[in-house]
Amino acid sequence: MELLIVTLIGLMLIAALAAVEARDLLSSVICLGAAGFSLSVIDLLVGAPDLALTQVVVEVVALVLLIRVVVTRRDTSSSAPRDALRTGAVLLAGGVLLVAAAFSVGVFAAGKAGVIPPFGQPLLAGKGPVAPGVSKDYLGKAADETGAANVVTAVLLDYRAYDTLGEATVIFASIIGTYAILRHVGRREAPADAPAGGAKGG
Amino acid sequence: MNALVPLFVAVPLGAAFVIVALAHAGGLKRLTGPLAVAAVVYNLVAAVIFLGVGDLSVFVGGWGGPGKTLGIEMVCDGLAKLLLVTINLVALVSIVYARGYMRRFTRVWLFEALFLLMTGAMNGVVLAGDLFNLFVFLEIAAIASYALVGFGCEAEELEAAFKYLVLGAVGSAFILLGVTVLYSLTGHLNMAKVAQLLPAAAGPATMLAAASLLGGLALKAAMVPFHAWLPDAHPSAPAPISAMLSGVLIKASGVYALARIVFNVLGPSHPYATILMVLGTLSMVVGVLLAIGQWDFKRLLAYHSISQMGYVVLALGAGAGVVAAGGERAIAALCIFGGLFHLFNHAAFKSLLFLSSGSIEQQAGTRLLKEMGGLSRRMPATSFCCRIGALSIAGVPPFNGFFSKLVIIVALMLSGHPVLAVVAVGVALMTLLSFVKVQRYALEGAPGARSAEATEAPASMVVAMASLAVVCLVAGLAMVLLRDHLFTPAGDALLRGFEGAKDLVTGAMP
Amino acid sequence: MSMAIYLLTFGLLIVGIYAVVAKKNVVKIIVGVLIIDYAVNLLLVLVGYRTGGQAPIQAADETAAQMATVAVDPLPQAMVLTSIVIGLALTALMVAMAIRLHEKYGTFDMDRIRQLRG
Amino acid sequence: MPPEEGMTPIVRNTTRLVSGFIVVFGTYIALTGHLGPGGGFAGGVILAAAGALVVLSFGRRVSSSLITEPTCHVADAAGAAGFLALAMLGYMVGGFFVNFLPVGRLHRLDSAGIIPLANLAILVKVGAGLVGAFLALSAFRPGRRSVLDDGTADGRDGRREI
Repeated sequence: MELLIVTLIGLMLIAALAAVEARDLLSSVICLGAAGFSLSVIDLLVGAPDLALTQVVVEVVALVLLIRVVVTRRDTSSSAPRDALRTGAVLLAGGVLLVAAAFSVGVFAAGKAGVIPPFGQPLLAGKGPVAPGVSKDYLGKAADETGAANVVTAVLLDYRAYDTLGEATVIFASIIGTYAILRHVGRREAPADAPAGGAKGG
Repeated sequence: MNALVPLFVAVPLGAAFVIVALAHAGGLKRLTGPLAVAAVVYNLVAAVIFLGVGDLSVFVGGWGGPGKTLGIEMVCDGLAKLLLVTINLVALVSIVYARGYMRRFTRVWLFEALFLLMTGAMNGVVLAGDLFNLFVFLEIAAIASYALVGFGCEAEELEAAFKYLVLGAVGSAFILLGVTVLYSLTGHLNMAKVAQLLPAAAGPATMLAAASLLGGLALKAAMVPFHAWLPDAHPSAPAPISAMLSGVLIKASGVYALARIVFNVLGPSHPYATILMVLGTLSMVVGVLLAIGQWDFKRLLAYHSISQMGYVVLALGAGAGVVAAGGERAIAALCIFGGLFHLFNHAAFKSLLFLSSGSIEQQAGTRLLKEMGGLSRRMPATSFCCRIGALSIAGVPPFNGFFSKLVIIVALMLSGHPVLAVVAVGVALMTLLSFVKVQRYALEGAPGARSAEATEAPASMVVAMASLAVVCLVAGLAMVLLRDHLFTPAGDALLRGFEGAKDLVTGAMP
Repeated sequence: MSMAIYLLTFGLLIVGIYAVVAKKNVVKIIVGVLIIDYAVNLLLVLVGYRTGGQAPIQAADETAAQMATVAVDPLPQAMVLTSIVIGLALTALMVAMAIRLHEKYGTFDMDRIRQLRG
Repeated sequence: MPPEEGMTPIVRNTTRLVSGFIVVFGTYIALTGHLGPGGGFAGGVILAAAGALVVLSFGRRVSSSLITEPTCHVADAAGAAGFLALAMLGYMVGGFFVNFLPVGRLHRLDSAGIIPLANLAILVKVGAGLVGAFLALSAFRPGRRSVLDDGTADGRDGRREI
């Protein structure tokens, strides 16, 4: 199981690298799709069918959008990185991040306090130094308190429905923003001589 | 009163949804503007009324109470109230100003809807008592602002918006990474619960979480060295949005969130205090140095935003340092008062300056200081307001900027950072110098290439600017009154640290 | 093995950051932002996994107490769902901006897209 | 292939056959979100995918008789407002987002109080919103010449007239 997940994350990593380094933008976008679909398989493996489903459909829509961008447009940029300095800086920062992550997941001090619990043993499983968190209550009470068999939905739309209002608003804002960005004419050349308050453009 | 807390978020979001529907309803289209103004007026009135009420805590959906924190908590304490008043004040002024300014733009209802989404989301950010909820509302505010920066749809604006979006998205990802790690360590998202459980889980992972959160939020606050997006994004937006971005967005989603995380979640310890002070000092100095050479008025103002936010973060960091060292509470309180007072003042005068730069840009047709000149005769009201804003930011008595900078400098001396106090004085002098240049080239002198035919801005814009000018003057003169009723409760909310974090969760702790 | 899972996830994050910072093509930058998104979402869903865990959906012949002993953590899943939505929202906005940038400048190359002053 | 024209009859007929099923599937996914995997968001994206399929295969000219941008705007706003209205209705029994309907019996469609209604609102919101965004994106045609073409691209003199 863990081996399968490691393989899939490795696949995501390779697909991501290929997406970043591909010469052709279409291949880049398709490699990104490969990474996204691997992610949804991982979701399925770790007991998150809701996520797997959502990830797949979102991936499809995102790919359709991205492919429409690249497929008809002439691209004249070279695939070389911007400059050596930036690449060096980001690799250095990445190295620091990786070392910090290694410390954080307990490569150097396994099983001690203050590291991210080992994979497969979250606080919920009750083996860490801290008591199981709020999720224990969600799992135990959701059916009685909300009547939803799917605890993820119960959390999403009842216990934490306020977040979901935020989520709906995010997508609303981005769609409104997309309309705003896609207006052909942002502002008229000359000030409109319409009376105050009545000048709402079409 | 508890029941009314969610309305700070619900009313503007609801108004934004209704505006989009109204825009397609024929004759009702005219109502979108008044509706937007009405929603913001409601929020401001409610925010002022809430000042008279004690600290409130609401569990949305009723999923909380003694011993359980299943739901999302909204916390309306002193700090949240201060930010609510600031956000909604600047929002009201900006939306009134936009009634005149946005006339040249097409499809203004999109602007109004996005504006309300951004305002409502900022209200949500300052009311959030839950880490993930904080992140979600940060994202709404950010996404609305990305679109608003590019609202003019000109090439430069789109490029600035794209750059802003990409850096903002990376910052958000790091904030979510930090939240993830904190969740994996404590099993909770409620800020007070996390604060309570975190000391037991101290270790490398906590440091990683703190670094990601501080880095991401510093990016949102445009602290040097994470400031690259701000000088492009803020000037590119329409003027009322520049005022909102510089006036409140970098505060609500940057500095406020930084202060909340450091003081109330991670706990004010030495490393965090040092990080805040380094970021603050760097921003203060680098921002003003970059501003001095600018000839583009809006870009100059944007660099000054970085510099002035540096003051706020430096003061908050000094306060955290005093708390961490176990120093006198009064000194820590003074540092925090200075920081928060400057935050409020900066919201007032920077918005005022951006609004006046917008009205000059619209009437004179230029943003370059060298092409202006003699505007005090052509546009007397705008020039008068612009001058008050410039005097405030430059720290000239009796305007508000003088008092808050004075408090910060005194607090830095008292908290044992005389060198930083001297640096702060130096930066204040350079700020003054930079705004003498603005006065000299824009308002005085012979009419420039573009300003000779400029006329005064429409009434709604002048009213908006004048009301902010009044705020600049009154906030300076009524400092003691404001301190007792607005800033001391806000400072207390921070100073409680995680010692008092359990107060945030009313009776929820075992 | 369990540490390798987390470290590979961080590796994915670094690949995304590399694309955003060092690449100059608008589409590559978008790809980078999405990879960063994937990495953070993946980390979030991984920290909620419990060995041998099943989906947090109560079956008809199961009590809540039984499920609570075997199910994976539902809260990170709810967070990831929100995060995926935010990712899609960002994608839509970035795609719109990329189209406009290409229209205005005729290229996806950030270096050739004129730099703003400063 | 310009989207105004649409695609070959084979594609169109296939779309005719499957798009109905996709819509039904999306709605099913949304309405049973509290019983199993799924939810309003996933369902909404599936609806949007069906919309995108119709737009792509039939072309904008035909599809505009089915669905237009203003319709999408209004449905989008209505879905979002509906979700907010559900939250506000909670004030009847105690507060914002309080579940005001009976939780019912587990595993029944009418269980879980407001959750199915909330899923429905999100389905409408996300579906309409994304179809609208897709229409806007696919309708977008470059309007003016690019900056690089008229030689004002580099140098500061190319500043736009304000």
